[in-house]
Amino acid sequence: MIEAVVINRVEAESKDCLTLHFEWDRPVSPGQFVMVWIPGLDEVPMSISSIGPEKAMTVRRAGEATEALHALSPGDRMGVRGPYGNGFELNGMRTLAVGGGVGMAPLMPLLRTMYADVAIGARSADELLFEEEARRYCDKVETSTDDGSRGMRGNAVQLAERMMDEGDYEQVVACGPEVMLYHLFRACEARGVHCQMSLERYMKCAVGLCGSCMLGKERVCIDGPVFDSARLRALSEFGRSKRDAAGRSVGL
Amino acid sequence: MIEAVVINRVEAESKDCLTLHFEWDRPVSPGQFVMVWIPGLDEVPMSISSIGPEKAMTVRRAGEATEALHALSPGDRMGVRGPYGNGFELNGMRTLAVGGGVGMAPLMPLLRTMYADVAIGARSADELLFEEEARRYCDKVETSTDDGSRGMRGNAVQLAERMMDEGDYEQVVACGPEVMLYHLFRACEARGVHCQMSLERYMKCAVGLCGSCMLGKERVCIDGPVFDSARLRALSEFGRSKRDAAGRSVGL
Amino acid sequence: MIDLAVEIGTIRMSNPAMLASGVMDETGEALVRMMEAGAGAVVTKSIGVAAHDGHPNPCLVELPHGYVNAMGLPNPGMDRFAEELRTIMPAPAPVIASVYAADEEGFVAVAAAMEDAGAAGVEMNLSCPHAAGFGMELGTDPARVRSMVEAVASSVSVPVMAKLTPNTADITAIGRAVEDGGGDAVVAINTLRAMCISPEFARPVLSNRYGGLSGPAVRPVGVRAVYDLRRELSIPIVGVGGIETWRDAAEYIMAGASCFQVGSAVGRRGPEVFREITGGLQAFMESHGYAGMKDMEAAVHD
Amino acid sequence: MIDLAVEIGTIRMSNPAMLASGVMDETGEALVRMMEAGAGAVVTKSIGVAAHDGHPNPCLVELPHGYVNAMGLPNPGMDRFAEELRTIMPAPAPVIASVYAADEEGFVAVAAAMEDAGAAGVEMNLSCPHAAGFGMELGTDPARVRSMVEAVASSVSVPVMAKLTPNTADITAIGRAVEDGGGDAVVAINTLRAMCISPEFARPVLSNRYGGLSGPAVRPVGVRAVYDLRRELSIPIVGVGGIETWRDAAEYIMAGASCFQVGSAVGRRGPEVFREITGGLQAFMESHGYAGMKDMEAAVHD
Ligand SMILES: Cc1cc2nc3c(=O)[nH]c(=O)nc-3n(C[C@H](O)[C@H](O)[C@H](O)COP(=O)(O)OP(=O)(O)OC[C@H]3O[C@@H](n4cnc5c(N)ncnc54)[C@H](O)[C@@H]3O)c2cc1C
Ligand SMILES: Cc1cc2nc3c(=O)[nH]c(=O)nc-3n(C[C@H](O)[C@H](O)[C@H](O)COP(=O)(O)OP(=O)(O)OC[C@H]3O[C@@H](n4cnc5c(N)ncnc54)[C@H](O)[C@@H]3O)c2cc1C
Ligand SMILES: Cc1cc2nc3c(=O)[nH]c(=O)nc-3n(C[C@H](O)[C@H](O)[C@H](O)COP(=O)(O)O)c2cc1C
Ligand SMILES: Cc1cc2nc3c(=O)[nH]c(=O)nc-3n(C[C@H](O)[C@H](O)[C@H](O)COP(=O)(O)O)c2cc1C
Ligand code: FES
Ligand code: FES
Repeated sequence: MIEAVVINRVEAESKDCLTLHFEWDRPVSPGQFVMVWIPGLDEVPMSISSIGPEKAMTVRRAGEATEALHALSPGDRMGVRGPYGNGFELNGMRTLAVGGGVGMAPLMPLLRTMYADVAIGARSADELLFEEEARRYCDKVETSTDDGSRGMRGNAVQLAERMMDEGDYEQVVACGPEVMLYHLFRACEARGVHCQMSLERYMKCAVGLCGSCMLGKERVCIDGPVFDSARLRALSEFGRSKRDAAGRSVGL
Repeated sequence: MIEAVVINRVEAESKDCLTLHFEWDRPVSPGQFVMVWIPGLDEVPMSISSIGPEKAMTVRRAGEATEALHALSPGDRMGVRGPYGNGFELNGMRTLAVGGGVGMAPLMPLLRTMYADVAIGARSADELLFEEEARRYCDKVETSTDDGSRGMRGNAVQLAERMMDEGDYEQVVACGPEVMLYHLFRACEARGVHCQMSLERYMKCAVGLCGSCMLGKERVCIDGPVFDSARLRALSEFGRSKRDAAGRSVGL
Repeated sequence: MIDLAVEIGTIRMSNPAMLASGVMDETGEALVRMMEAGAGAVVTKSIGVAAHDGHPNPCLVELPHGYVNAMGLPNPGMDRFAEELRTIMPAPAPVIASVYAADEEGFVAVAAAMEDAGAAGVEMNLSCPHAAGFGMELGTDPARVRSMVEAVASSVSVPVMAKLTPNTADITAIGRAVEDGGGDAVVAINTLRAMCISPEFARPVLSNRYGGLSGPAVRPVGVRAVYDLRRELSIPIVGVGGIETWRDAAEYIMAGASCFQVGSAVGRRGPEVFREITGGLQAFMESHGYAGMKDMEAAVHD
Repeated sequence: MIDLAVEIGTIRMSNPAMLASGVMDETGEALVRMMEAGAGAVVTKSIGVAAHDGHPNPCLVELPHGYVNAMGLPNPGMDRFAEELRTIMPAPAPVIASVYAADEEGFVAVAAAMEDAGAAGVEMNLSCPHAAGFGMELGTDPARVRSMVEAVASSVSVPVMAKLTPNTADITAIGRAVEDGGGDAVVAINTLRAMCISPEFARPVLSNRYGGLSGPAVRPVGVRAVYDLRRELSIPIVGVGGIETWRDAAEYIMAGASCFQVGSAVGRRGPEVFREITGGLQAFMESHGYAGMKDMEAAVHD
């Protein structure tokens, strides 16, 4: 059932992202998401970026629905149902967390829970997300920007490859654009590094019913959104194609 | 939901009563009852006379439905739903348990749980119920029969009055024909003895919904079947009238 | 505190939570108990011309999300029930008599007897899904509904409501027939025609085989019916079906109900449910700035 | 082990648990996964002539006892979907194509495309309660149903089933129209027309306002529909609505279903539900001495 939650606080994070903090007393584990209802407009999936007693979601402006979320103020209400999805598995592996753009959002609850080094990528400095907060929990936080305006010039995959080659990681946890994740996955496979990656597909029901979020044989909403290496290998469409709202296969 | 339970054992108890032992894993407290479905015939309320891992009901032959229950053999199935009703309150009072006829059935789980003296009444010796078993748990067990064929000649109320006058009871727990209970209640009121009495009314739903079991303002199925002195005093119809299946008020 | 008082014609209720027909309403004392529990009005068991035992047991199946019942309209008949009603008059809250019959004559006779006995209104049961010859057969034919409602409305002076079956392709056609016949309100919904079978005993559980589904299971169907009716009718709508909490009541009010009835929840939650619902509703209205229930309806429909 | 294999015309299933239309059946890989999970056959998402996005979100409300959905028939259109089907042919279990259209021509075109692509049968969706112009409007008029079924049945060589809406006063009249039109089976029930309103946001939750209720809530309505149909029809009946356990399936089989479909439970219980149901059913049949499913039906109906 959809619950009406009240926004306590809105925090600007980057050029196109902000964080909505809201009251919601459900237990959430790192990597899970909710469906957010913007009445009269749409209902879209959003990762939970803070899982404490007060929850948060970090929203990148992408279109009408996210635009409407950006327009909300403290005291406003939004509809929320969930949490959904499997979330990340917490294990003892030496971990590199890799976030591309707003892909940092689902990683934040993880970084607050377990130890990891962090690679953050974005197009330019003003789009880098959560660098400062990550430094609060993690000793080693590196960044990359396409335009070199901060950190390494290049993309998050290149940054992660460098860090993997220098460090001694057993695992990569990652979220970001699928093309990035696909190349990161291949880089990990080449190095024998275990992966957990959070993926996205078009979602309608979010409860494993309608099949609109199929990625190969998996339902991203309930079998995912986090997939480990073994399952990533079997995902026929990973890095290649997705389904539109009508269920047609289209390029990524 | 109705469950199909299997009869393990049938035990003859008296001229017109037998006990059906059956597998049923629900927790039951003393004084609660079930609705027993005899497919194709009827569904009737029956007290649970044994509340251990194996349950039991003790059935007096009264008409078609109870006749059918008497015809069951080990291995047969019957339908059961419940348990329903409030049951007896277990307290530390010095207690006299008074059972008239098959009214002993709901008292047995109580006698196995708490200490009490016992008065058992019946028309004649071959209708006396549970005397032997009661003696196993209770030091003082007395009986009365209308024809004097065993124990005191007289009815259970007379026996109970004598025991109350000799003993020092704080409480009477009782089940039996309502006219007996009504007189017993008056005897207790005269002596300042607290009562818990299990009553009967025509039952259809057994879940407090249909109102067919009304006794004054109380639903016997869910507010009862056990009523204490304070509530017995307020029951306008107690000892006087009941409702038939059409909801008409008729004499007891 | 927000005032929840509401009127349907001359029926004045201190709050919109009515007791639904068939639940705890066969005896005068049961009705009074429900009033004391906080019902704004009570609807009686459906009463017929003559006494009727109803169907043999089993007549109820409990499900996790509701009940399937086939009580079969047990009732003591209009004369005995009129006596019963007189014992509680004047009652602390309005009593609305649910009446059923196989024909107009019967409806008129029972309605008149109930008005005489002090009923503040009449609810015509056009919709019982499990009593052959009565009920649903009448309730799915707009022409018969209209003439039946006309007959009753013109023979009593208290408001006449008609209770609709959801077992139809278009409930608004029946609602319109009630309005056209001079009915003062429609009540929606009665139970959904249903059946439960016991695998172990290989037979329908209810002695009547067929029964009616009620409780939370049917709520979205009832809300939809009320919403549809609101868009077609101008007489008040009484919402019923699966109301257990203030949220459920709020759904019905927003869908277009002027007031609502609570049936199954009296068994599932206990008679306290009336105060829980009205209290919660008041708190919701205060915190969300609704001055009255009509504003809630308007927020959805306008 | 009792053999649960069952046939509807030329459709041969190793077990009677079919995947219901609209659930995990928009892509070839989804269909295969459901076969691997143990479905005896799978029904596809309802496919139309042209691609269709369906309704905007929200299109699902979760309730404790089921769902209310208004997906709005999203589908890639018959050509794209035929491609999709070809990728999984020959499939390990029969694929039945659910088809919808606004008229006979459309139904015939989609059915033919699906047969070409390897569908072992066609299920005509005459009953979707929330897509204007399609679905329920067609499905409540016996004459139109009959001619629509005739048209499709005479244009394909695979068995044709028709899926019925429960949103009607008499489902058997529609069932008979299917039988008279030459349909090979009826499927009952589709969802119940329903609505959920958010009190806090004062609006229907679904973008389409109206939706269809499914899941355990509707099971007694579905069982009743199948029981009624069994007494009127001689073609096979496929039971659907709220089946989550072997008991639920047993109820439908005893009510008269030759086989059954599982929809909501795939979400509520997971794809494992197919094996749980068929395993439990076999155990029940063994312990209660049923040699086959027809004996279960006979135990109730004869
Ligand atoms: C599991 C998951 C977690 C997500 N977490 C976040 C997050 O933490 N922060 C964030 O900013 N974004 C997140 N997203 C992406 C977010 O859902 C989309 O950005 C949003 O739906 C865009 O909606 P729009 O109307 O603003 O843009 P549109 O103009 O409608 O679309 C922009 C893009 O968003 C996609 N999109 C639109 N609707 C949906 C839908 N129902 N399901 C999936 N994708 C959709 C479109 O396919 C398109 O690629 C997540 C997506 C998924 C699947
Ligand atoms: C809470 C409760 C606990 C009971 N416990 C026991 C018990 O442990 N042992 C026992 O032998 N009997 C018990 N009874 C009584 C038992 O229910 C009746 O004896 C039985 O229903 C008779 O059915 P019949 O068809 O055999 O007789 P009938 O000929 O139908 O009726 C005989 C009597 O039983 C009553 N009766 C019939 N149906 C019902 C009904 N649905 N609800 C209530 N009374 C009914 C009739 O009013 C009549 O007075 C209990 C009754 C109640 C209400
Ligand atoms: C046990 C029971 C008996 C009922 N008897 C009647 C009746 O006599 N007349 C009537 O109009 N409706 C009757 N109903 C229907 C209810 O009044 C109500 O319309 C229906 O149960 C839906 O509401 P609910 O979900 O709150 O129970 C009965 C319902 C139940 C559960
Ligand atoms: C999300 C969802 C989508 C559905 N889509 C369709 C559909 O496209 N065509 C159709 O005939 N039925 C559709 N249905 C109805 C189901 O096939 C089924 O008839 C109904 O849900 C009852 O079964 P259940 O309780 O097992 O879900 C859909 C149901 C759900 C829950
Ligand atoms: S969004 Fe419906 S199955 Fe994942
Ligand atoms: S038997 Fe129905 S209320 Fe007690």
